[in-house]
Amino acid sequence: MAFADSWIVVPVFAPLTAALLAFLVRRASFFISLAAACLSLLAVAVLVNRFLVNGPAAYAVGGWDPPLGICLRTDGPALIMLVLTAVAGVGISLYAKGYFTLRIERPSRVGRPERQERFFWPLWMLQLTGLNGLYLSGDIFNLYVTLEVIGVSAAALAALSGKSASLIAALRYLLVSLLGSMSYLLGVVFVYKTYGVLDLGLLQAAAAPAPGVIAAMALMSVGLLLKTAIFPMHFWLPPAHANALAPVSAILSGLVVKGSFFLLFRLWFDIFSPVLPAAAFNLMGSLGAGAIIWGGVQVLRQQRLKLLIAYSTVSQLGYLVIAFPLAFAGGSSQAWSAVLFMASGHACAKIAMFMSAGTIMLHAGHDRIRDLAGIRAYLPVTAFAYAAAGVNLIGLPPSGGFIAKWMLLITALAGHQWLWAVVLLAGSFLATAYVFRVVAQLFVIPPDKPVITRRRAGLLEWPALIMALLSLLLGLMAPYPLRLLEAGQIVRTAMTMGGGP
Amino acid sequence: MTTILYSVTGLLLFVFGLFALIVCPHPLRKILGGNVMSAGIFLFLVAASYRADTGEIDAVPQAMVLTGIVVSVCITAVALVLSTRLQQAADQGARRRRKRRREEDAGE
Amino acid sequence: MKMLLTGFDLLLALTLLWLAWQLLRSTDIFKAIIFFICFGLLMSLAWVRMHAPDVALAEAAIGTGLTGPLFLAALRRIERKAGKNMMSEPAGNGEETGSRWKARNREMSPLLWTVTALTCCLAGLLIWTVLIIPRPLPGLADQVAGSLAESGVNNPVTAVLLNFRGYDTLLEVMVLLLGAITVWSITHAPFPPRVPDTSPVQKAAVRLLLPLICLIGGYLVWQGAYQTGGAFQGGAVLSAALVLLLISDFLWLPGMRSLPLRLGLTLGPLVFVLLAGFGILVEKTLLRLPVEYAGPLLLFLEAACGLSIGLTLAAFFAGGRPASDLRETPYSGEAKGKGPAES
Amino acid sequence: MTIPEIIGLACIAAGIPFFLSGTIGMLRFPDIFTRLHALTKADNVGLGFLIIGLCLQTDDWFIVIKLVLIWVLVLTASSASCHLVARRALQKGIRPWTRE
Amino acid sequence: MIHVAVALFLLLTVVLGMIRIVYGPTVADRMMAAQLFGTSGLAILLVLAWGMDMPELIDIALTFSLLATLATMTFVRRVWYEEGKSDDS
Repeated sequence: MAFADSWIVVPVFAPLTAALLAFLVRRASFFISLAAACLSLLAVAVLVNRFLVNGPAAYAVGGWDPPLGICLRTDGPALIMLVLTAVAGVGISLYAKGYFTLRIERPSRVGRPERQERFFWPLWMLQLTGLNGLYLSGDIFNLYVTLEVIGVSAAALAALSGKSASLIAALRYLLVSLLGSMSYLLGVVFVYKTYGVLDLGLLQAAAAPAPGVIAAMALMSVGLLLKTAIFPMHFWLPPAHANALAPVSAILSGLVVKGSFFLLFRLWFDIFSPVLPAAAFNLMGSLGAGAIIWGGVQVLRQQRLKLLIAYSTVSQLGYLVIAFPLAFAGGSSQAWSAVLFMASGHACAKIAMFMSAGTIMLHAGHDRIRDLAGIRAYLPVTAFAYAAAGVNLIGLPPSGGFIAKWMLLITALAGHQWLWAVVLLAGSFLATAYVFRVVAQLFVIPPDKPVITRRRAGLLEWPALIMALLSLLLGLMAPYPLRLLEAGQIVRTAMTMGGGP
Repeated sequence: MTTILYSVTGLLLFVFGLFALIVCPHPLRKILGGNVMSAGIFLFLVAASYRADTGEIDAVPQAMVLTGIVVSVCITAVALVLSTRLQQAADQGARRRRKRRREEDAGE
Repeated sequence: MKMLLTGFDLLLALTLLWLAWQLLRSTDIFKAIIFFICFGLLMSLAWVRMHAPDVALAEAAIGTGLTGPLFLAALRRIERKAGKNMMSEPAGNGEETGSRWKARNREMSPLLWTVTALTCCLAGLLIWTVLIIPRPLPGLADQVAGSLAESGVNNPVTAVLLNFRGYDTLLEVMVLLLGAITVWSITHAPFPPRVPDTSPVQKAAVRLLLPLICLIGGYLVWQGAYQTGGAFQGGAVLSAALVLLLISDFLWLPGMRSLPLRLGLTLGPLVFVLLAGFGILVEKTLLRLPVEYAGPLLLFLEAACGLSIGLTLAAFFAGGRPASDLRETPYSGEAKGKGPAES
Repeated sequence: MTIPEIIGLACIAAGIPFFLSGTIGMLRFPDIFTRLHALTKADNVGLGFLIIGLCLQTDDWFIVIKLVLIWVLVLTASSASCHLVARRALQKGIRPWTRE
Repeated sequence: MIHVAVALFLLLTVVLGMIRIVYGPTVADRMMAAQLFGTSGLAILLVLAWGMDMPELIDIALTFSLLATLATMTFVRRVWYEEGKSDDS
């Protein structure tokens, strides 16, 4: 294998080494982490154009071929998520630097912001390692280990803020993630017992309906649904995301939830799609519908901004899952690629929203929505970023969310599934309600209270704006990522009876 | 015979651990349930690939179980330290509230 | 002979299940922890019965040897802070020691009934699935045996762990380091006040056992290449030595500087990453070791990983970062200065 | 079955009652101190007989050294811990059982 | 053949000893029961080493001997102690 082939390894190893060095050399931890984030962005760029040139690639780690060794694979969906993680990684690292410098100047407890920053960087780098490892890995047990890396580092990041509310949320998050990985592991054991092979490619070839596979898929899906906080099992997400530090909430809502969802997506559409009955897809659809409706209603009842955004994550995740029956019944690969498009759009928007919420909280000192009147006066860029991210959540035309919802609606109407179409539209109405409720506070209501003086926070506002504009840009240049998804079809043709768009 | 026995025991241990993790209120007992659950899964994994008649040993499940044991001890340790810190934070809160109430009584 | 072995298995399986059930039902948390320690002991016997000596050693060293003391230390920290010293024994033979979270008498509320019913039918479903799965496929035993020669070690489990699936083990060592970083990020090591004079018997026993434990740990790490043993089991035994030092107050953790500890913690993963990079440079594939040097390289890797695993597990037992590291003091109004520079 | 193996089996058979006595003692005795006494019986004598029996049944000297090392280790470690527990029990105010 | 019978008998004594954990009045009784099971487990391992002719079990028995004492010493020094009182007061 040529030396140039080793680019596939860089997205996992750059953050890994950065985590080690950041834990050792604490003073330079920001620069090491930023360098690693940029390096993995570069590596992902190289991987994307190599993928467009000569299609999916596989890389046997340690030189041992799949049945024995582990191999890393790049295909369409994996690359979309890798690009998303790399871009979000650079954005969140910049925002975190600004966030911590501001907190260190005005600490609530002397020494606490230093502790938080010193331990944020190694944990954040390990989180990136786990995410990139999950997207690249082609071995079902290795996916379990990456899930654990993501779960433990997410719980550690959630517990970083030290308040007792966030400690309780972090402990519950850790136990839920333990429960999820254990049931996923039991699914892996059933797969190994029925097929005797761990590699995803070989499993895909050997996928035949057997009782063991149904049990394995049920256990794995329940575990991953628990970790992705889909409707009935979302109780742990709002407190964990709302009580964490601002950059940590952005990481949790934007990237961590997408990691376990991507694994669910790969299992359902890539590996075991011929094995699963139609009823299973409809069950997933109903879970998604429940998440959209129930989450949307809950969002309207929240009084705190960060809790509002956390509950909106619960409702938006419903969109990702409601696409399962559409993609299966509709037959066209449109709904299927819309899922990942929606995931990346939602990630950028949610990261921008949590960043702006963090900036508002730093300046206003609280995040009660009722008292946030007139933030526009002294934080214009942040308010605009929040509004732009809201546009993507609602799904108004220029944004990526619009493209994804449009493709889902078309598939639903083509497949005559009126129920899912109605739920999709209802979700958009609920999203409009809760976005404009906050935007009204930020923009429209004239500030009647004294304006807070301190404004200079350069590194805090621009990353939020960039991520919000990215989610809008995603809609404008939709064909490129969609071409990436279409080019990467390994098995989709087998699954989709109808032709592509 | 031993394969069936240990597989069934492993699954029952998984279910016991699951029940404990969901039902018991004390954080320590939840973590104990988590450990019993992972022990059950590993027992089932090795039992699934143990063939008493041919007697040869499949090394891959053993490597998986080793990785699983190390990962589960790491999660247990983190959960224990978290629940200790949680208890400490709760006590500090209680002590502060008691002090404030005492000041209010002294104030009246 | 067969009859006796199946009898042994049956008794072992039933005791395991009884212990797990007692673990749930016992009202007192301390009793549950002791049941958990016995559960770990019997699990090691179960692994032995299934011809998996490596796993038995790991379960004994990590599952019982370290998790038991972890739980005991955590219980004391939680109960002591709960303002009720549950361990205090009245004169005479003492009576049942309840704990702060006295498990309320299990009145079977309807919710509890549904949860029990659901878990029972889950168990039935799983067991039914297991019973109808046909003969298990051969698995990967022959591939492992086939390429054992080039792996540089002749213990199949270590070969799979370090060479064939080395990427898994690298991520797993990172999970351990992640656990250590998390424990350090949450609190300082909660240490009981130093006891004026520890009992001479304790000191003599620890002084006698310590070299022996380190010897056994090193022996297990070295032996990993040939028989049962390896970085994890050896590391766990080394951590037992460190825990003994921590207990008998030879090592006074609050006084330790954090940099050497951090170096020790990251030694194993660092060597692993360097080896992976070395694999790319020399063999143009990640983690691929040249066949003739595979043996010694793996041994060096195991030694480094064993050392850092020992330190990590001892850091888990200590339960936090050294006291001198990143102190946090309540904000005193006008103190605008930067936080005290940590060591 | 050579002579040393027979003697070995006899030694193992001789060690078993001590383990039984350890357990029965732990169940029957009235207080912690007498139970400690019964418990260490199982360690040193029961295990000692067992190890002598097993040593006789093997011809590899390395295994014999390991077995003796195990026995010495168990002796020192369990006696030290029993002393510590007894000392702590006294300190905690648990009075030994007296026949009144 | 004899070895497996001895192992079974020792396992019976371990199971018998569990009653002490259930009813053990003081905390120390339970801990000492765990200590006894450490030694009996070690004995079972040694006998099984000959019964199933797996010489690796002797290394496991070696680790067992350390771990039972580790748990007991942690119990004495970190669980069952009172603040400030020295060991030999």
